[in-house]
Formats: sequence, structure tokens, C-alpha cells
Amino acid sequence: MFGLDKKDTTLLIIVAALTLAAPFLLNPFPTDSAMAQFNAGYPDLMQRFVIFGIFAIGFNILFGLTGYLSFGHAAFLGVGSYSAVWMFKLLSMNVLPAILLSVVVAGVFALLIGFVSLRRSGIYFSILTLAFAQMSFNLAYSVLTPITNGETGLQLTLDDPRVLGSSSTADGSIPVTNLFGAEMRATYEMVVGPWNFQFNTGYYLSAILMLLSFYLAIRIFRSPFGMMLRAVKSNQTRMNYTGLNSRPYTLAAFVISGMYAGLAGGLMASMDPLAGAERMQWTASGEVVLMTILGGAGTLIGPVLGAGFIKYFENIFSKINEGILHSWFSFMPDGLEDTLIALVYPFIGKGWHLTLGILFMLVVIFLPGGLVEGGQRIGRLFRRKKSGQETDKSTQSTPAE
Amino acid sequence: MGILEVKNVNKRFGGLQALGDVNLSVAENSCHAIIGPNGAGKSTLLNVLVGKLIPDTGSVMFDGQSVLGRKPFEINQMGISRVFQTPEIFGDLSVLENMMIPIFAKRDGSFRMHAIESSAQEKEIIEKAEAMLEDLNMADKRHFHSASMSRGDKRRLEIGMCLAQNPRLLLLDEPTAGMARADTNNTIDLLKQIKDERDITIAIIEHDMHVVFSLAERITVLAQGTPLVEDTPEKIKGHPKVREAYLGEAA
Amino acid sequence: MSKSNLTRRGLLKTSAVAGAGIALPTIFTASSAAAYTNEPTGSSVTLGFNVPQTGPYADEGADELRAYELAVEHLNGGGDGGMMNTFSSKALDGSGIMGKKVEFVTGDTQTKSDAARASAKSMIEKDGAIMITGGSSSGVAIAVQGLCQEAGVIFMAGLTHSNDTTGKDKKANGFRHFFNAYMSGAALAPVLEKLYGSDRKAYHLTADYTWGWTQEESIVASTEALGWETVNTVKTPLAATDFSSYIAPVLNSGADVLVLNHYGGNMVNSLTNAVQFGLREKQVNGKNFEIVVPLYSRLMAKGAGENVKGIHGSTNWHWSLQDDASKAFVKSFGEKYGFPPSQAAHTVYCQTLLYADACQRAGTFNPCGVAEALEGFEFDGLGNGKTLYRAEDHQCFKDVLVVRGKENPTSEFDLLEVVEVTPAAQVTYEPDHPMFAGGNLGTCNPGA
Amino acid sequence: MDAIILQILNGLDKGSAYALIALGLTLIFGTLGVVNFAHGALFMIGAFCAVTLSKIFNLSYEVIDESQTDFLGNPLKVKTPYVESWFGPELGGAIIDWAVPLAILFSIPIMIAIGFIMERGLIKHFYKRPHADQILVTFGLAIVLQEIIKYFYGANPIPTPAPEALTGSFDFGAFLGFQANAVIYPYWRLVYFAFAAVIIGGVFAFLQFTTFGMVVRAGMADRETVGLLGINIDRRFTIMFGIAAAVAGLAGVMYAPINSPNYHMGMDFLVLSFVVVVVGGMGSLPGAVLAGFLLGILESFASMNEIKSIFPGIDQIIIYLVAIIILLTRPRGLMGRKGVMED
Repeated sequence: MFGLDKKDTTLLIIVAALTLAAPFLLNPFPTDSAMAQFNAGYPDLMQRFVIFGIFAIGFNILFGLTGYLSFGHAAFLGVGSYSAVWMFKLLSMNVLPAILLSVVVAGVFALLIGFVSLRRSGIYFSILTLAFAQMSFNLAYSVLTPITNGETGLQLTLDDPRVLGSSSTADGSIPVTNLFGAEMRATYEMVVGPWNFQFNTGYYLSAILMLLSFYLAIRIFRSPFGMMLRAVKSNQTRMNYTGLNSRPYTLAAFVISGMYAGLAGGLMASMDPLAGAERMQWTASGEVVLMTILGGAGTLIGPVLGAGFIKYFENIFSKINEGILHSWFSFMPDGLEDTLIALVYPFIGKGWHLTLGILFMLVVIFLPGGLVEGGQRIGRLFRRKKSGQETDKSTQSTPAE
Repeated sequence: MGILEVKNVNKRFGGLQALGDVNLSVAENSCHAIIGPNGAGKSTLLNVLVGKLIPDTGSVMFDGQSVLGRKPFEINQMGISRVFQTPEIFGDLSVLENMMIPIFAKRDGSFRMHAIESSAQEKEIIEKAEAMLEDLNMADKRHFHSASMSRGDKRRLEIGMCLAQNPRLLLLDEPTAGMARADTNNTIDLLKQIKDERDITIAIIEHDMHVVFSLAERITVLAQGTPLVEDTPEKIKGHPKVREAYLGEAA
Repeated sequence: MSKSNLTRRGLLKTSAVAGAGIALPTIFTASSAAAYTNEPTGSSVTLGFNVPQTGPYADEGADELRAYELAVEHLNGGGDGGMMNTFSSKALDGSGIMGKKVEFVTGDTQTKSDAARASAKSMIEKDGAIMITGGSSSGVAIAVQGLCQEAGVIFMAGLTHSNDTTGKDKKANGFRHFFNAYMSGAALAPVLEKLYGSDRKAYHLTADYTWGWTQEESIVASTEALGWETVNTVKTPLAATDFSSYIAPVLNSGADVLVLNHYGGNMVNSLTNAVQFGLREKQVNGKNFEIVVPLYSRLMAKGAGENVKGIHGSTNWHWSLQDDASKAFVKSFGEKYGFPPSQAAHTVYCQTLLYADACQRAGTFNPCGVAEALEGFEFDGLGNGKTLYRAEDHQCFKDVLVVRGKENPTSEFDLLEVVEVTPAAQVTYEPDHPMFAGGNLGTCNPGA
Repeated sequence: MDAIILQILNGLDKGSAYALIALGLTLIFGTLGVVNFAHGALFMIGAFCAVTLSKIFNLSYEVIDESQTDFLGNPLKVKTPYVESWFGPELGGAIIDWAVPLAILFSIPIMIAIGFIMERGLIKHFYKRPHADQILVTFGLAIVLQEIIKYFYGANPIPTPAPEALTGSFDFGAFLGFQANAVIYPYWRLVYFAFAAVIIGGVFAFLQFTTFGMVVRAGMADRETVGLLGINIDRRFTIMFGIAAAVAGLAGVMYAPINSPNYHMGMDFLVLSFVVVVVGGMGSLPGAVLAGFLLGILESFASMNEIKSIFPGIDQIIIYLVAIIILLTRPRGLMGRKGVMED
């Protein structure tokens, strides 16, 4: 189906099902239970999951396939966001032109940076991309404030000269982003028993674009072009002596992944019309590298898993405070409660960085292929059990013959 | 007029004269070996031929066109394929994919993407690659992870990848270096077969006299960056200067 | 300690359909049934405390959080009541807000506008927070203020000193208790004149982002009004850690005053470097060379150690103030945590009480009602003397403290001494003052 | 002219820190082939060794002084450091005053131990793994180290002054025959520069003149060949990691009085020191040192008003701009060798 083989089609369908059912799946705990803290099914976080998923899928097209480790991809995301917000300010609150512009601008930006950076390989390439991104960040934070609004980030105001549409609504507030009238922030709430599920327009728009991006990534992975990119990673010398110039391939991959980043940036701005400079900082670039490696570089689903993993920690663990711990452990005797809280406390709330750091180390030490490898190991465990049973059967049947 | 004409090529590295006035002519559809002791400049010469090094003076013409100043991939597109001392294959890819890439390269030139089209749909390319693997007796290994094969198989695959492009000149850089005897003989047989079955010019740089004398029609002996003699294998074997400069040293 | 039960909203909806087990859809758009975003309908109300818990301002964030917890305790009738006893408005009675128990959720701003908005959104969307408060930088405050305006909840700013927060970026749903750069300039100028005379040449080093610029503009304007000359204003990168190459040119510039428009780690490093280069001992134009740090924070000043001694600056509040309100606050904070509160802790405690009081007086949690109750509200007894929440720009007008690094501290907290309390009248400006122009409060947004 | 001399001094000073960190990074790259993102954290831990020692010296007992009150109005507890009561206020005070230089001795065993534990416990298992995995694991480690420090010391910077005797400034102007007071420079920064020069010289001499150093240099040139010689290169590499950690730590100890240490100072230096290493050329020790000083000086010049007025914001980007230009004109940095970290 869709020009994919059976395995890929299955993967795509599973991902699509999970994504579309996310409002249910991410809210497994009844809203008034103590475990509700771990629910992630609210619009903002779900949007972040899929948007950073897009970012990581795109990054993986470059890093996973060609092996070129860019340390400056956040710059494209930032540029995408700025373009989208400017589109909202000047043209219209419809997200479509904004997203299109952010993809195009990020693509152009990637073409320029990629053209220069790809003259070098290995760590030299990484540092070149890092240098470009840091320059963009530093300038966006200070000298370019008229364009980027610096520290505060580019926001909408009540007197934006919007060509299509009004500067402010009738009741004096800033118009909201929409897709032909469907407001991105509109949320439909469904209450089933003790559960409360939220279905958000913006999330579904992002999710559909994520699925399209994922589908495109599968096609690229399986295409001759993808094969060429893997060949670049595998052996550039042989590539050159086979009459192939690797530069156009790597540049194309760089621009495609830059456009993915731009799409992610544009979507972020569409969900929440603000573009902050720190989106372009090296830590942000580092984050997408971590997402990809953590999930499993070079695998299709890995980057999405990695993105979800990191964003979940950032948003859920950082919000657990001492009071919540007390409510969890309140059933215990006082002494034990306090000891447990003292033990757990350094790892949650303001200590969420610590937990994340430890998890990075554990994953990379024990699962060299990232989370995907973890999944594969579990899968193999089950399969071995099954095949073990089959062997048993066959050995049993042998004597009968 | 040979298909490959090297004229008055000089190359210095600092104080070292790596190549001094090299003249070489390789006739079309012949098998020409270049031998010489270590440090004789064989590898430098090869690197000049494939565009990796640019000589200080002199010219290198392939089929009437200069190769100097062209990048390796452009030289390949002119019809020159190279086999490396250590097999250079796409280790992360399967054997079949390894074989498909040169065929793609031949069909599409340097850059054509088919970014969306699935490579599994490229029937024609796959058929060609499989036929080539069949010729190499490697069809049963088509889904092998190529990095995990034996050195002999890697060499076989590499030669096959070069042949898949139908090159006019095949450059071999010590193709049997570091190989077990059986692998060496297999490789010699493969090269003989290629020589017999195809219209192809082979230039081979080799250390192993057994390989050279089994394959070459003409031999150039290089010593200290300069060609000493060029002749048929029989004559080279008995040549006093060669014995002195090379074979004598080897004995 | 509050045992916060986060998701009231779900609970209440649940009870509405209890037993039925069927879906009851509601759509959150302008036409929805709820009167305003996250209308609390149960027995409790949730506030969202959004402070930096990671990154360079984590300690300030932690102090803010302590003050929030104290405020919630007092609102719910716990503890000694703190400044609730001294507050001029007596609407609050220790039974929560309008009889609803106050609960809270916390989030990490990471001092990044993106992360701060994400965490604020999570508190609004997931936890049903009715009000967001906190923060330790102007960038974050302005970004979160914008979000709260769109989402239809009240934002009570924490530590934010930029003129823009209640200037060109002001919002109808946002309120600032903290003072601002203009006020720093207006408060400092007379003191500086008294101390250093009116014939001075000032050299400014300014953090190269919005807050730094507004502070530089304010200080330049107020000192030039005294007759000072501004020799140079130099922007320094935010990421700079070593300021030596910016300090060195000051030595021979002919300036005799160095103004450091830096905050946080930048301030600690630039001040340390300036003292290292012997600026304090220098004589220029026959006068002692002086250094001024317009915005002081005791927590950060501690990082500069001995170097703050004798250096003047301004601050929103200091624990050594001897009015009843300050003493009450220091007492209840100090007894609970063992050390005195910072100005950040004070301002967020005040903000929480002010919000609660406004709800109580308005008789509603509706942001429009609350905003109306806060606008033009005059109060006293929160440690800053008589204070006005001005309706035009939602900025508090109150006395500003001019402080100096103490020469002989008696403890590790005893770093600053109050030199002068500049009366509110002297730091008040017109709402359309050029430094604050260009913004539009808009109309209050109740969301939903 | 004096402005230029001052900026050169500033550049040398900044360059010292860059060079020391880059030197350690390069030792680890060159010998072990490992990309160590935790190297900045080692620098930070070094600085906190100074903080810790000064805290230890300041451990105090409390005496209640009824004549003064604390912030709650209770009688004030006056603290007296044990060191002062043991050795008398004179000597005790001096010990406290000289905490930072003394921390050099204190930090060396600690840093070497941390280096050994890191290498044996973690890095060892990553020699054959892709660079991406090395980055992830060392980055994770850096976060963990950072958060541990934050847990114990808080997020705010902690003042760690230099000894009283070294807090003044040196009058270069008078020294060089210019006008007095035209070029003055803080003693401690001069000490830092001299200290860095000694450490750099020491590392080079060690590699140049000892058998150990010769083997390590051979190992940097070709790891496999040395392995074939049957020398236990792995153990030497462990020691090398310890030395690299110690160099980073010492750089941190001495840096503490220049800028008050905080838990994230390592990350602030990390990116910059990677740029320095790459500009110098991967695997080249002289390259790392050269690039460190070069970038330090260029950064200082870029922050001069005269230059900023021509190129606004140039000081924000100069390092990156220079890195791009150098990498585009010299493919392997200033002194890089071929084939190091290019895959």
C-alpha cells in the first residue's frame, strides 16, 4: 500500500493509529487519581510530541542515513518559527501560508549553510554547522532584535499590519491562528467516566503533517536516493570511484532535513505564535541529536520515540513537586514516607535534568541501538519463546516418524 | 597510440622525487602490469591516474582526453574503474545493494534522485545486479551484510562492482595483497575470465610475481620513480637489469 | 505543605456525569458554556507557579517557590498569617479564596521563553490553573504574559524589571508588582548626585538584550538629567563570562563612574572583573572611581562576595526593612525556612496575596472581574509602604530602595544596607512616558 | 597602544583557559579517540575543588553573641572557623586566605581519581562505539555531574577570592616605560597565565622526554601499531585520561577567583573549547594551544569599541566566524593531521 512494502505499511499504520488515538493513549489514568500526574494527553504536550517528532525524523534523514552529524539544526527550526510569526503579523492568521513560508525559508537557509559546511566532513562538518547556528542565535538575541525581538521572542501584537484579516478582533484581543477558520487552539473535551480526553485541532493538524513527514521519510529511506545516502555513510571513497559525486546527495539530504526542521518550527509557531531565540541555541540543536541517538539513529521510528521520551521528561517530571510526592506516599507510615520522599526528591521537579542525564547514560550503555533496540530485544524475547515451543513440537514429532 | 598515455610525468614530495619522467602507454584491451620494489612510486602513479594527485609536470591522457585536474568521480565517468588494495565496498549495505549502486551510477550519472520511488521497484537495475552476481558466483550471498564477508569475497564483489559499469580501463592496486593462497588463485581466475570474456583494458599494480606472470601481457618495471624497462613477461623474467633492481632484491 | 490534588476539573466533570459513563462533549471556544477559562466549580482553586527550577536562576526560582508555598499556607489559614495580618485590605480571612481551598501546581521555566510557555500551558490545559505567576527574567515574563492574555487567565509577574513588561508589551491580563528600570534610574539619580556630585562621566556596560537596553536607557536619561556625561555605552554578549576585555577600555576612557547594566551571572562576573582591575582604587579627574549596579539582587550579590562592598544600586525590597509588614514576612519566612527571604520571594508572595484579595473583593475568579478589582487598587502593609496598582498599565507604584553593599556584614545574609527609601512620588511617571509608549493594554480576556 | 597591550593580555588570559581545556580534550581525542562532552564538567569540578577547600577551611563553630541580633531578632550566632582557633587568627586567617592556591594540591588527587574512575568505569566501554554514542554518554555524564554539584552547592555563583596578596594590579605601563597607571593588569590573571604556561609546558615536556610520553605519542600516531608491539597501551591511556582530567581540574581551580564558579560553567566552556580543538586541528596538541590563544586574543580585540563600532555585534560571533574561515581555508584546522575524526 502507498508504494510501501508490507512491513513498512504495517509500521505506518501502527504509527498512524497510535498518533490519532494519542488523546486516549496518553491519558491512561483517571483525572483525579494520583497517577494523573503522568498523563500527557493535553494539547500542548501532544503537539510538542509530534512537532519534535517531525524535527527528529528530518534530522535522522541527514544523520541516520549519511552519518553527517549536524550540530546546528535548531537554527532551521528557529528560522522557520520566525518566518511563520512574521507571516501571521503581516499576511494572515491562516497557518497554511505561514507553514509554507517557514519550510521554504528554512530550505533556503539550509541550502546556504549546507553548501558551505558540506565542504568538510566528520567533526569539522559538525563544528561548521555549530558555528553557523551559534552565530544565528547570538545575532538573533542581540543585534537582530528588530527582526527577532531578541530575548522576549517575536510575538503578535494588537497593531500588527495584517493584510488579510484584522489587527485585532472585535473584543480587542489578538486573533488566533487557524486553518481556514478552524482555530488551532480549539479543544473538544470528552468525559468518559473518570477520564477526560482532549481533542485539539492544532494537535490533529500537526499529527497529520507528522504522518505525512513520516511517510515521506519511509519513502526516502527505501528509495535509490536513500540507498545513495547510506552509501555515502558507508564508504565515500567507493562512492567517488563509482562515478558518483557525494556532495549533491548530502546537500539534498541536508536541505530536506532543514525543511523538516522548518516545518517543525512553522508548526510550533502556528500552535503558539511566539518565536524565541533560544530555539536556535546549541542546546536546542543538541537536543535533537540526543533525541535521534536515544531513539535509534538510522531507524525509522527511533527519532520519534526519542523525541517523545525527552519531551515527556521535560514536561512531566519537571512538574512533580514535593507536595505531589507527599500525596503519593501519604498512605505510608510517616518515617517511611519522609525517607522515600528524601530519596526520590532529588530526581524530580528541579532535579529532572539529573534523571534525564542518568537515563541517557543507561540507554546508551545498555541499548547501543537506542530505544528501538530495546523494543527489538523485547520482540526477540517473545519470538524466541514462540520458536522455542515450535522446536519442542518438532522434536516431539521426530520419533514418531 | 594506447588508450592510456602517460607522458613525462614528474611528481616531487618535498625533497623526494616520487615520479621522474614517467612515460607509459597502455594498449587497448591489453593487460598491462606495473611492478617495482617498495617505494618505487607505483602508488603515486596510480593516484595520478585516478585524479587523486596532480603531477608537477607531464600529461595523462585517457582515450585522447586529459584526466589531470578532474575529480575521481569524473574520471570514473570517463570509463576508468579502480580496485583498491584493501577492498573498498559499502560495508553497511547488502551485497545486492552494493551491486546496484554502480548500475544506478551508470544509468543516472552523478546525480538523479528518485527520492520517492522505491528501490525495490527498480526491476531493471535489480535484474542487472543479480545477473552480475550470478556471473561472480555470488548470487547466493545477495542478502549478506557485505562487511562480514571474507576478504576474497569482498574483493570479488569490488571487482564485480567495477565491471558492472562496463569500464574501458580497470585499474587494480595489488588485488591479492593480504589474501590466502586459495583466494589469490580465485581472484586470478576471475581476472583471467574477465580478460577473456570482455573488451576491457586492465592495468595492474602488483607485488606478487605469480599474479603478474599469470595475467599480464606487458610489464613495466618501475624503480625509484622511473620506468626501468617495459616488455613482455617472458623477456622481463630474463632481463638482467630487472633481476638486479627488483627480482634480485626479492631473492 | 499543600497536598495538591491537581486535576479538579476532571473530578468535577466526572461528578456531573457520575454513573452515566457516557461522553459529555464540551467545546472550548468562545461560545462554550463556561464563563471563563478553568472556572473553578469545586471546593478548591488551583494556582500555577511557574519559576526557573533549572538553569542559572534556579536558586531564585527555589526562593520564589518557598514564598509561594508560604503564601498558600497563609491563604488557607495555616502558619502565622504573615503579611495577611498587616495587609490594609482585610478581605482575606484564611479560608482560602472565596471559601475555596487554594492548591497549586509548579512548573519549570528554565529561563527560556519557549519552555516557560510550555510549562504555563501545561498548567492551564492539564491542571486547570486559573492564574499563572512567577519567573525570574523579563523575557520570560513578557512571553508568559502574552500567553496568559491569549488563554484567558491572569498573569501575576514575578521578578521582571524591564520597562517593556508594563510598557510596550503590557497586557490586560498581566500585572506587575516588581519595580522597573525607569524607577531604578529615578530612585538612584538623587542618591548618586548626593554621593558623587553632578559632574561625573559615566561609562555603561550593558547586557545586549531587551532588558539591558531599557535599563541603560533609563539610567542614562536620569543621570544625564543630573548633569552627568555619558562617555560610552558598550553592549556585552549575554553569553560572556569573562568581562576583562570590556572592563579594560574603561581604565583609560576618562570615565569616573562605571554603570553595570547586568543581572545574575553577568552581574557577578562583570562586577568581580571590574574590582579585579582595580577600578575601585582608581582616581580619575581627581575623584574616586565609582561603580553602580542599578538592579541589585541579594542572592546574586552573594556570588560577587567582597566585591559588592560600598557599591550602590536599587532593589524592590530588602529583609532588613523595619516596617511591621516586612518584619512579619521575614519572621514567618525565616521561621519556616531558616533564612531571610529574597526580594524575589517577597514580590511573588505579595502577588499571590494581591491576586487572592482581588478575587475575594471581586467575588469572582473571572479574569475580567479580578483585573477590575486590581486596577487602581490602593493598598498598604505589604512591605513597600503605600502602593497603587495603576489601572493604565498594571504597574505597581511604590517606594524604591536604594541600597549599598555592606562593609561589615554580620552574617551571610547581611550583604546590603538600605541607604534611602525613595518615595513613590519620585519614581512615578506618566503612562504615556516615551520609555513606555507603543504598547496597548488591550481588553481583558476571560477565555473560554 | 596601551589599549592594544591590554587586550593582548586579556586575550592571553582567556586563551590560557581555552588552551588548558582544549589540551585535555585533545589528549583524550588523540589517545583514546573519544569525544568527551564531560570535559567541561571536569573543569567545573576543578573550580568546585577550590570552593570545597575554602568551605572546609571555613568550617566554623558558633558562639552566641547576646549584644547582636540576627534577622529574626534572636541573639546572633557568631561563627569562628576552626582553622582560626587551632592555628590562631594570624596563621588560620592566612590559611583561609590561601585556600585557592592550596586547592591545587587538594584537587590533583581528586581529579586524577575522577579521571581513572571515568575511564575504567565508563569510557573504556566506548572505545569501539560510534562517536555519536560517545557524545550521548559523556553528555549524560556531564549533566549528572553538573546536577550533583547543583544539588550540594546551589545554582548561584560562589565567590572564591584569590589570596589578599594577589588581588592588586600590576602596573605594566611603568614596567614598559609608558605613563604610570596606563596599563595595569590584575596580579591573579598574570598568575593564571603563568600557571597555564607551566602546565602546558609540563605536559609537553612529559610527552617529549619520558618513555611513557613517547609511547603515548606513538599511540596517538598509530594506535594499532603500538598495540602490536605488546606494550600495555590501555593502562597508559587510563593514566593519560587521569592527566587530562587533572589538567582540566587545575584550569578550573585557578579560574575560580577570576569568575565565581557556578554549576553550569563547564557547559559555557564546552562548546567553545570544542571549537578551539577543531580550529587547532583534531589530535594536535600544539594546535589546540595555539588555537586557544589565537581565539582568546581575537575575541578580546573584537570586543574593543573601535572594532564594534565598525561591525556591530562582532564580539558575539567572532569565534565562530574565525572557526568557519579557518576550517574552510585549512581543511583540518591549523595543525590537524589527516584522517583523525573524519568519519
